[in-house]
Amino acid sequence: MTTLEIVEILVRIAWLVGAVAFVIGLGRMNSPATARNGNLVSAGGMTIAVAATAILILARQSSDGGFSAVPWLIIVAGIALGGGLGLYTARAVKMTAMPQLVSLFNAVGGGAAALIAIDDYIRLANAGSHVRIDEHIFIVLDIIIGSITFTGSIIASGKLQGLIAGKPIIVPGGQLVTLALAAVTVVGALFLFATGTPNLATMVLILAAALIFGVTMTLPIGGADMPVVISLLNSFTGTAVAMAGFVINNPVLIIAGALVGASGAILTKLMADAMNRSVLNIMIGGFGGGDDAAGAVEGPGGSVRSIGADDVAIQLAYAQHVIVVPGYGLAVAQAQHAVRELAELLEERGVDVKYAIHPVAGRMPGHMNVLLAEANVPYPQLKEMDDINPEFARCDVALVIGANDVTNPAARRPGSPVSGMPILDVDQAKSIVVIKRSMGKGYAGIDNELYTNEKTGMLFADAKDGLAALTAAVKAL
Amino acid sequence: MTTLEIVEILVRIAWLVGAVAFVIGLGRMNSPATARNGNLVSAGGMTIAVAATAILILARQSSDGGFSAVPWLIIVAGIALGGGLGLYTARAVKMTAMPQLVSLFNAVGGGAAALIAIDDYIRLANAGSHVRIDEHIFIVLDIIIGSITFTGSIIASGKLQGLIAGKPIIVPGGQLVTLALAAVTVVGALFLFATGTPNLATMVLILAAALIFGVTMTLPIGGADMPVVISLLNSFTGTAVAMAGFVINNPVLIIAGALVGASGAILTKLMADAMNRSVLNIMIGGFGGGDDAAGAVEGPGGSVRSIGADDVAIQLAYAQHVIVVPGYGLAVAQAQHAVRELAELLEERGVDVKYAIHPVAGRMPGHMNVLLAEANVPYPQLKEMDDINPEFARCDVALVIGANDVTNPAARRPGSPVSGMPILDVDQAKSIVVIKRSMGKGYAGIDNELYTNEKTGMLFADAKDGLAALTAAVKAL
Amino acid sequence: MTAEEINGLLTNLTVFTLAILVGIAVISKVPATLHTPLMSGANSIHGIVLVGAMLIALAATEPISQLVSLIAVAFATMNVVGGYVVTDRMLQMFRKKVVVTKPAADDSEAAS
Amino acid sequence: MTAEEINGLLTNLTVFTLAILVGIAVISKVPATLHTPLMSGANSIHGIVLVGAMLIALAATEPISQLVSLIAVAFATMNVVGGYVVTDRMLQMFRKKVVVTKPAADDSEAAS
Ligand SMILES: NC(=O)c1ccc[n+]([C@@H]2O[C@H](COP(=O)([O-])OP(=O)(O)OC[C@H]3O[C@@H](n4cnc5c(N)ncnc54)[C@H](OP(=O)(O)O)[C@@H]3O)[C@@H](O)[C@H]2O)c1
Ligand SMILES: NC(=O)c1ccc[n+]([C@@H]2O[C@H](COP(=O)([O-])OP(=O)(O)OC[C@H]3O[C@@H](n4cnc5c(N)ncnc54)[C@H](OP(=O)(O)O)[C@@H]3O)[C@@H](O)[C@H]2O)c1
Repeated sequence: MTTLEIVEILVRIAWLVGAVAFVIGLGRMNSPATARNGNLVSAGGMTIAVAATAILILARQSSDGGFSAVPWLIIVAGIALGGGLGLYTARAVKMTAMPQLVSLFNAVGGGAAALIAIDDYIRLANAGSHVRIDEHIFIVLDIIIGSITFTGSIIASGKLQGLIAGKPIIVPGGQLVTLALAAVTVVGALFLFATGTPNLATMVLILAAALIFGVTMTLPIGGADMPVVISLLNSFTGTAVAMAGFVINNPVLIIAGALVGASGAILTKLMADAMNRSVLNIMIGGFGGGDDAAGAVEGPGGSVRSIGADDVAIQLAYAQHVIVVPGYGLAVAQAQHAVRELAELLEERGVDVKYAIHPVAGRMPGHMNVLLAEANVPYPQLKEMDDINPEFARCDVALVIGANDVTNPAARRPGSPVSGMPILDVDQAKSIVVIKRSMGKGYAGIDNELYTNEKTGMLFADAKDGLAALTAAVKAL
Repeated sequence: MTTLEIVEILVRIAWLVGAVAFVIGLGRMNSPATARNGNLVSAGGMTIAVAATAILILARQSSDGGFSAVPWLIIVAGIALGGGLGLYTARAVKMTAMPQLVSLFNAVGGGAAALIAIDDYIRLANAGSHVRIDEHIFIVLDIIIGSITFTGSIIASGKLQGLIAGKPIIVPGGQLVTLALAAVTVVGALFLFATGTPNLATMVLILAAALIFGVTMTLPIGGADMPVVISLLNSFTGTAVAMAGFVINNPVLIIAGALVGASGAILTKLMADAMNRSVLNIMIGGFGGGDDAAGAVEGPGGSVRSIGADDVAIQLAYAQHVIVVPGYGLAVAQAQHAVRELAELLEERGVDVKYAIHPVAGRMPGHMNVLLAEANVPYPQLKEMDDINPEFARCDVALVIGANDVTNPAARRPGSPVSGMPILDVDQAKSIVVIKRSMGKGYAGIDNELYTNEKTGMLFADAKDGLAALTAAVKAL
Repeated sequence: MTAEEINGLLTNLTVFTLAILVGIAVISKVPATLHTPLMSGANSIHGIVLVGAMLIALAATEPISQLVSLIAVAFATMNVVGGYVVTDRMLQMFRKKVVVTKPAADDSEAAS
Repeated sequence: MTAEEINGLLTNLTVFTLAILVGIAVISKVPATLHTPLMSGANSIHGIVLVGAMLIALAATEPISQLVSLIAVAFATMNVVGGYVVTDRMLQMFRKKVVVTKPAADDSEAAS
């Protein structure tokens, strides 16, 4: 055996080790205690796989007659550029902006997968030789899926960042455009498979159609559904990477890609389930999407009692048990530190404060946990829905901050968009205070009868300002 | 492509489908609701894989110049013989004898895997050609692991069946024999690898050593540890089958074998954990092993109160809540129907009867569930340990039937062989009745201070006879 | 060994490794009640060795090979058939329990 | 396609299928709290496409191929580096919570 053959074998083993590390890492991310370590194991696997590839490239070059600088220039420049950008943005991003950043990383991953197939196809076209049907299929699938992921993830990221309007953007005839684009890709692909000769023009057409399809697919979906969409696109990227593995016949790309493709699909389903929606329903778009969704025009069905910060401060300061119910508004207002401050103040006065965490409060699963953790809220005070619900009946004040749908008793009756979603039993509390800016609706775009409950006082304010006022008022007591 | 090539490809796909069915089936067996369906899915996969193999054999024969009867005779005779025997024994066996039957099926599976390597090696020896090191390794591993499984499983089965004494059989110098056998296999294997030429005599030596090793490994282990041993041997067979897959270069054997090897290993660990033991500790043998283990000679540390069936009947009939605690003795006496009869009689009289199921009561995990289910005890009456423990304090009579270690309060203190094992809090009950034949010890071979508790009355009888007497006495009231 | 043979071996090892990972991941959190049926179910699966036994029967020309493959086929089939049937019997118990007895239990619950 | 090419394809498909099974089995019962970090962790893993990008950079002789592979390497590295760092930051939150605040929580528990 030549040296190169030996290196090739060792590199294949290293890749397999990397793939195993991915699986172990992902497995350990299943539980909070081992999650961080799992991520490190996965990163270790990645390091091994990449280092082995570098060695393989060296070995191939030296068996081909010596070191050539250009590929190394490309690799080093690319790694420096991408690594620097990735490192900087990942470090600099604020906690709340993480989902859109993850989506951006997903976009470039999908883009890279598509580029591998594009490069391969350019080579085949230059050679002009016959393309085997299976090669053709994997190349086309890689390009289509990778491109959809690329533009789709960028749009999703933009929506979450607020650069693109979060509400569903419905272009008249948009469905037709989407259908036409799908038709172009399918017909183009079939044409390529039938002829078996590489045809760059057709491929460019398919590429363009897929890129636009990614945009038209994601635009009509409400900003609030973006986490599910991002997870779905994440699964797509995994699939595209597996296809790239088939294209360049590389086992580690196939294994890791399939792993992410499958686990991403399951995760998407879990996330959709947690919101009581189906993935299909979300992808068709149009439901909800922010504070001014359709149907948000009628006023509430009862009278609303407004309450001032001083009154609320007295209620809170002399309560025994207070349950804080955070929601999307808390995240929007970045009021996580403000709420911790108020809670600490109350605890100094001997009040028992707990947080009721609804699984889909906010706009991504675990949103409230991550947000409150950032503000160093003690972990044991965060209570899952099922644990806290029986405690509402015993609590003196439930302080709802920017949460709406997750407290809406309408969910207990059929016939409303939130029907069937389990909710926090806020209406069982002896007294209820809601901090929000207006009578604006939540994600589902429906009225909340909690606000017209006679036990409820509304403190109309931005969450951060309102909490600051409460803290000041409690201090002044 | 020739017809044969096409068939080979289709068969490979069918095998892959079979392998996927095994995984899905095993996954569905994780939960009681889907378990039976999972077993069917797995059986379906097996049918597909075997049918595809039959087609492959036909295609290979016809491309080799026509149908030959001998292989078909072998296959049909073998399937008829093995299938008939398997079907008959599986149908005829009594519920309680199932573990030993599973062990027998495991033995023949391991034997078949070893035979494949043996056959391959005979062929290589006849050809007299050089044997590649990797081939040699897989063949030797297959033969060693398969043979150990074969004899080891038969011994395990015999111990459970009572054909071989359940208690640890310690031959003087036995450890030395086992070590010598291990040395023979290792040296023989290294010799084969070094020479690279097939050597039947050495292989026979290795085979013999492995077969005897299986016996000497299993004999010293107490009968009560057999379920864990069987699970371990099951994992061995999986590994042997995977090795056979490497020997004849067959992917479905590799996949299914590795699947069982890995899941069997995890299962073994789970089972050992449930008994608060380590697998190594069990394999080294010598601990416990039946009613007359070492240390079982000293008498109990307090006085024991014996009680008659009539007294117990009165206690039971006028109780509000009765908790039945079944154990190994119930299984030995086959008293599951008797206990259900008594319970039904009590329920007719308005007594609330529940069963406290300790996870390791009996001699295999789930033993009590399977046993009581056979007698049609209503499922909701079976309570897991954690659910029932708080209820003992509220129960009038705890009726312990042939259970010993799982009720022993010594487990709560350090220093005893059962220390640390969670137990059923029988001693919290207002009154305790224990049905067993004598003051004989349980699996761990230690005294049970529950019997000297002043609340306890001992009803010395075989479990079945004792329950019959109780039923008669209750009826007579 | 040639590079090609090693590559074939590596492919088999890759498949082997992945199957091990599947096996570990699939048996994650099994209730103790199901340990025995699950062991029995896994036991049936390694009856797949029947495929190997059939293939060596095809290649068997010497009498000794024919005998060996006959025993192997018989052994493997016993593993398969017995394994699935006995597992099904075990699991039947679990199902019957729930279906047949639920109403009865509710009655007794209501009565007490 | 020759039989050999199909066999190579089948091997890749076998590996692909097994990896899918691993992916499904591994994400069995995740607490909802971990959905976002887990998605982010899976997102880093598909950065493995970097290996592919490096390999096409090696083979790139035409300027267009060199440009494409440069972008591919940069994209993939951004996916890898950014992905792992941001996931670690998310998970750091989960850990810090437990470690730093447990005693504080106990105090407040005792005080109330
Ligand atoms: N967690 C997830 O994974 C996820 C993903 C997608 C969708 N969703 C959906 O999102 C919803 C989450 O429920 P939620 O109760 O958390 O939120 P929500 O129902 O969307 O309500 C948020 C409320 O916050 C108020 N708000 C907005 N900005 C504010 C600010 N700066 N200060 C104070 N209040 C502010 C808004 O009322 P004003 O305008 O009157 O202030 C709004 O009614 C559910 O319907 C869920 O299904 C969740
Ligand atoms: N479940 C598993 O997976 C498993 C596996 C291996 C080991 N183990 C171990 O087995 C033990 C199980 O505890 P256990 O409480 O069920 O049983 P045990 O501690 O072994 O006690 C069984 C008792 O039943 C009595 N008995 C025997 N035959 C009887 C009959 N015909 N009629 C009435 N009584 C009879 C015996 O006393 P007399 O002789 O006085 O009648 C004996 O003390 C634990 O130590 C556990 O760790 C369990």
